[in-house]
Amino acid sequence: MNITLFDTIFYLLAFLTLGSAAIMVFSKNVIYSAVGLLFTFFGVAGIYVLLAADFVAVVQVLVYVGGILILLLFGVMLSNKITNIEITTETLHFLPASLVVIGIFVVLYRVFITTDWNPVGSYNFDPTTHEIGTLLMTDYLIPFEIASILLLGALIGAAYIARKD
Amino acid sequence: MLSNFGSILFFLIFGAVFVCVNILLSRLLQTRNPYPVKLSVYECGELPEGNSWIQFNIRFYVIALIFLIFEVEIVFLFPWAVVFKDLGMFAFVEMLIFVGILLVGLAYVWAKGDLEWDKPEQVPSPELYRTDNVNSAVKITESVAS
Amino acid sequence: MLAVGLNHYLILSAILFCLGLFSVVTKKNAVTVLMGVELILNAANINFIAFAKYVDNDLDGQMIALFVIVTAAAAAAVALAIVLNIYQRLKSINLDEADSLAG
Amino acid sequence: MILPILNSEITFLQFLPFDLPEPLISIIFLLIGASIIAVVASVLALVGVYLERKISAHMQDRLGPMEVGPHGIAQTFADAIKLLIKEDIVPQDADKLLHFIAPVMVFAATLAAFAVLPFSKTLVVSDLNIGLLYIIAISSFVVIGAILAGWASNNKWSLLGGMRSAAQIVSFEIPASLAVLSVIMIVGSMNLGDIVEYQKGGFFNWIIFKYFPFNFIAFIIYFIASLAEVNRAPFDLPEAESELIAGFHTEYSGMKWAMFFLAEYANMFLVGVVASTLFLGGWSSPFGDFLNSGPFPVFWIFIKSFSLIFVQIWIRWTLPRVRVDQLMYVSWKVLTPFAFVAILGVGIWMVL
Repeated sequence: MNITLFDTIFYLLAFLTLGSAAIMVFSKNVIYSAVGLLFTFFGVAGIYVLLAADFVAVVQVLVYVGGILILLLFGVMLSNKITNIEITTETLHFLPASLVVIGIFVVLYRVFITTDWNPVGSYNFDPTTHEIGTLLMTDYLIPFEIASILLLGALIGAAYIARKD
Repeated sequence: MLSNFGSILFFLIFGAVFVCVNILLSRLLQTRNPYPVKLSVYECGELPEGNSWIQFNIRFYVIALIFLIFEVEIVFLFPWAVVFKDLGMFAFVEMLIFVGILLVGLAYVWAKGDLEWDKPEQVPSPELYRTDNVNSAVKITESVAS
Repeated sequence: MLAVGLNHYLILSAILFCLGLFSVVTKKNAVTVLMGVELILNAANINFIAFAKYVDNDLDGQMIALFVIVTAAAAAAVALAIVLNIYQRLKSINLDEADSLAG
Repeated sequence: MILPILNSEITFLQFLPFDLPEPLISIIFLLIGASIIAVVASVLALVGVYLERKISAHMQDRLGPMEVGPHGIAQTFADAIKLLIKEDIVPQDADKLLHFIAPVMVFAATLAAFAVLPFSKTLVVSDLNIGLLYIIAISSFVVIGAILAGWASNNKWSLLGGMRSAAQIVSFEIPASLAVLSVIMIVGSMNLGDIVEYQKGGFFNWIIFKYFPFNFIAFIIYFIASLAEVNRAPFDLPEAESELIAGFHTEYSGMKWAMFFLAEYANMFLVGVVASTLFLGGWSSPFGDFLNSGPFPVFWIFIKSFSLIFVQIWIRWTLPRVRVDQLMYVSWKVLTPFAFVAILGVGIWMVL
């Protein structure tokens, strides 16, 4: 039973991720949910680093925290005419939902534990950016260009919907 | 690579602890004398009116939206810029297509006026308020109202 | 059990997925539902990257994760635009009340 | 890679009568490094405040602080002590928890950004291979902190200031990130150390002079955008005192306010260091190998970044504040297209 620093940091990050995700899910206040989500995103970025995905981790912080979360916060502020500091949200179907979710978790857990994934023994922590750039320009060229069309569509569509009143 | 990120994590924790310690220290040193007027929110010395949860201009959202799309685009530009020296012409053309498609989006929001911030309505010039010029004054009022 | 391996990441992502799913199913507020969707996408990304490292040991999983992030951003932008539009029409973003398209 | 300059001193710890486990040693060294950086950042912020007051005073033909210490040098320290013993007022209706978290988040993010800055060849805490992208990413915490601070205060001005602050910072993040792209294209790395290595050997090697005038344009764009990102005049709309009182920190006082203030000035220094690292050769000497060893790299990076800070202060006390619509105009319709032009220019020049 030898717990290394790596393991400790993993458990810390996992605790941060799941704890703040729980705050996000069970908080009644939407702003608290957003703050919980912020720390979840950050914790997930840390997990990516432990999985040797440095570039993806920074992109996670950049896009999720710096982009999507700001958009969500703006959405919260814009879509509430509140008479109180609490921006609340209600939950419904609490019991059936928990049953279904716990059921799904049990199934997933069984699958993950019983399957032999045949993991490779050695792996490295080399910087990935250069290789990702090369892959983006070669193997992933078509998804890359399609992503630009997707973004264009999202930009035009969202701007159009948001503008219309 | 891991230890580099480890130092950063350490810095984040250290920064948070540093602020907490400072605030705690100041808690211990300060004299506290709170009373209701002091604890009310500041509104230029007037009594606070209404609640602060005003409706925001939708512009804020549109700006954040355009920002998000361009941010994602830039995320792809970074690894491209790193390998650009090695791949040369080929990568450059691919990037031109990518950026070109997104510039269409910028041109679209630009043309549709989404990049304009709401300016305060133009204050009508004084002569429009003259009584012999009622028609244009009405016109201005209508345009302001619409 | 304590030394971190592939299973730890998979279970972490399973819990995250379940929390996100719970949020999507139970929340009334459209913005919180969207937050739940983001959690689910993050859980999927953890799996992609964990498999990429432990099973394939290449970068394909990370590339997929990148594209998932892009798609999530596009989805969030459009979904929030719809939410705001609904809010401007109905003065509410409770999903139960936005059923005027229902027959 | 943990603070290599300190690594050589690990031997000192080995003389201890007991053996310390390896992680503990790294943590001890990190603690020392982080404390040094935190103290340096704080002192730099205080120096920045002093410079701001003195320079603005002299520009306006007055003396500025003169009472505490010779030429008022100790004024900012006196202010710091004053802030420490000031009452911390939290409005009754505020969200106490988020009111506390917001300054913590802003300061911690700013400090964490300092971790990747190279002050000399070895004097860098975290020699991150994607350092530049990391700095851009971590500063998004500052935006969230501003929104949360504004929201938690339960004050109209704070909330509006926070929203404006966020809208402004994100708008200028686009041209700023595009401007640094041309540097990455030339160097082929996002490691700040590599970027400095590339520019070694005199000021004609600086990236700002490469592919003239495209990188010069990029530098100007980065500088203007960084002014806006740290909420400096003429882009200090979020705290336009005539409209919004003090912006998102209207309801902050005492130490919490001081943390925002410190983070703001530390940020000012941060963008100064980043700009000089990217475009002005960083810690390398402008005269080739001359004066480029020993303590001189640190000297050069400080000289360069303080020159940029001087320009920032100069601009603040010279130009009037812009309007919101002008701000958006500058960001989206001037800087962003020009940043694309700069990338295009550098790209074409490089492939031809």
